Amino acid sequence: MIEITEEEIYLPEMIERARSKDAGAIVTFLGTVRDDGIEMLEVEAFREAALAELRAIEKEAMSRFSLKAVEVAHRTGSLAVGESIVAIVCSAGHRQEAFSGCRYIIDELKKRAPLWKKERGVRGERWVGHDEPAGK
Amino acid sequence: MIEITEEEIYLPEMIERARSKDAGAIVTFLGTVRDDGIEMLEVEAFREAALAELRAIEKEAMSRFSLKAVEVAHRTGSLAVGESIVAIVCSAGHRQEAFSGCRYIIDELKKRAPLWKKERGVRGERWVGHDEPAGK
Amino acid sequence: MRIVVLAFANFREILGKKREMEIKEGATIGDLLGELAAANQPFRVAAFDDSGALRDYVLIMVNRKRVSPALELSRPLQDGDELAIFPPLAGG
Amino acid sequence: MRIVVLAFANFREILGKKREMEIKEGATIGDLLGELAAANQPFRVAAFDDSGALRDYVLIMVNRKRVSPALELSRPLQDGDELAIFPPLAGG
Repeated sequence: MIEITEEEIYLPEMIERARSKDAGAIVTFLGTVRDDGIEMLEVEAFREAALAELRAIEKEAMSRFSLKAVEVAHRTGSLAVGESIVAIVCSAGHRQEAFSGCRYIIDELKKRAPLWKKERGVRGERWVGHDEPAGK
Repeated sequence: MIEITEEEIYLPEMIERARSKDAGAIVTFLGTVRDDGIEMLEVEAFREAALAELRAIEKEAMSRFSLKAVEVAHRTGSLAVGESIVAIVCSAGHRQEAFSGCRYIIDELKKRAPLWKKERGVRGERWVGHDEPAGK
Repeated sequence: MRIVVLAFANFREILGKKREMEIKEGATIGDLLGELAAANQPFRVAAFDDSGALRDYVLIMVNRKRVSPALELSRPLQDGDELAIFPPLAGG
Repeated sequence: MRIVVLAFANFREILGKKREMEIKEGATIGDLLGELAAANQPFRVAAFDDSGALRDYVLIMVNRKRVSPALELSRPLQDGDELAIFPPLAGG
């Protein structure tokens, strides 16, 4: 299941959905809000385009790494330090495939899915990943 | 926390223990019983030696990959298809470290920790990982 | 013709999340961005440099497909197109 | 002197999990394995090949440290040592 959600991510259910008789390995990536002088993180999505991109990435990962199941959940909205931003679960017959698949999905998600993060903290606010435009 | 246990592994608690303000990434490996014509898997440990080896591996991983937290649980006893044999959770500032640390720990565990598995299934019984001695 | 304009992240803060614009038949992606810039000084400063060239960090999708600003600013839009404007991606 | 012998996996099935053995002062790792083999035919067949050499898949720990059968069979044991016998590892 692929989802972009305002609700808290509940990883245990995702892992249970990925568990299967023909899987010997389940690898999970959880991205959490790290305290770099941050108070809150705002996450914004171009929802329809991000879902389409995540479905494309899932399909690529399934076939490249012979995955048995893929689960992706990306949170949007206001997150506190320690909360989960993104969770990815990949199951496969063997651990090499599950690790590679999970790594592939998070790397591609970061490159390709239209999602943005704004840090609110002690040093003010900033959008992550690019210099502030001169006009702001 | 490092443990070798007869009880079912409860991964969500391990992940919550690994979550921290200075961690941005938590990577989890879960090894499960794959159905290769298996009915049950028996897992046996040289418990004291395996715990010592797992603590050594944890220490190496913490320092090599700057991990914030490591959790390892290895199950012993009779396991059914789909059940968890081993769970490893690594948290780190960034995802590269968390992935590398988790991968390192499972690879070293398989090479170095005195643990054994016996498959019971449709083709009879066999100890995993070595040819049967002539006398059996 | 009518174009739906979506904006995200810092561009949403300047332009609002969604608006519908009426532009003349045959107008290009560049024409639409020019109209937005003419009507909105903060957007002009954020999106264009002093020589009037689109800044590198301005990313564009038309109908949820990325377009290359370097090559496709002169591409004509169609009635009903959805154009999205956003900065470099930073999910996960 | 007294040695605690632990066995795991297929060797546990043959030898039992734990036994205490009395062996003569100065006896080596090889001496102890030889005594076990002399007393237990299935162990002899499982652990030694036809030429009497220890099979490669027999792994040994003394006091929870791996010893190299190729180099250390002639190492003397000490009173109270714990010797563990097991096949190649297969955890995880």
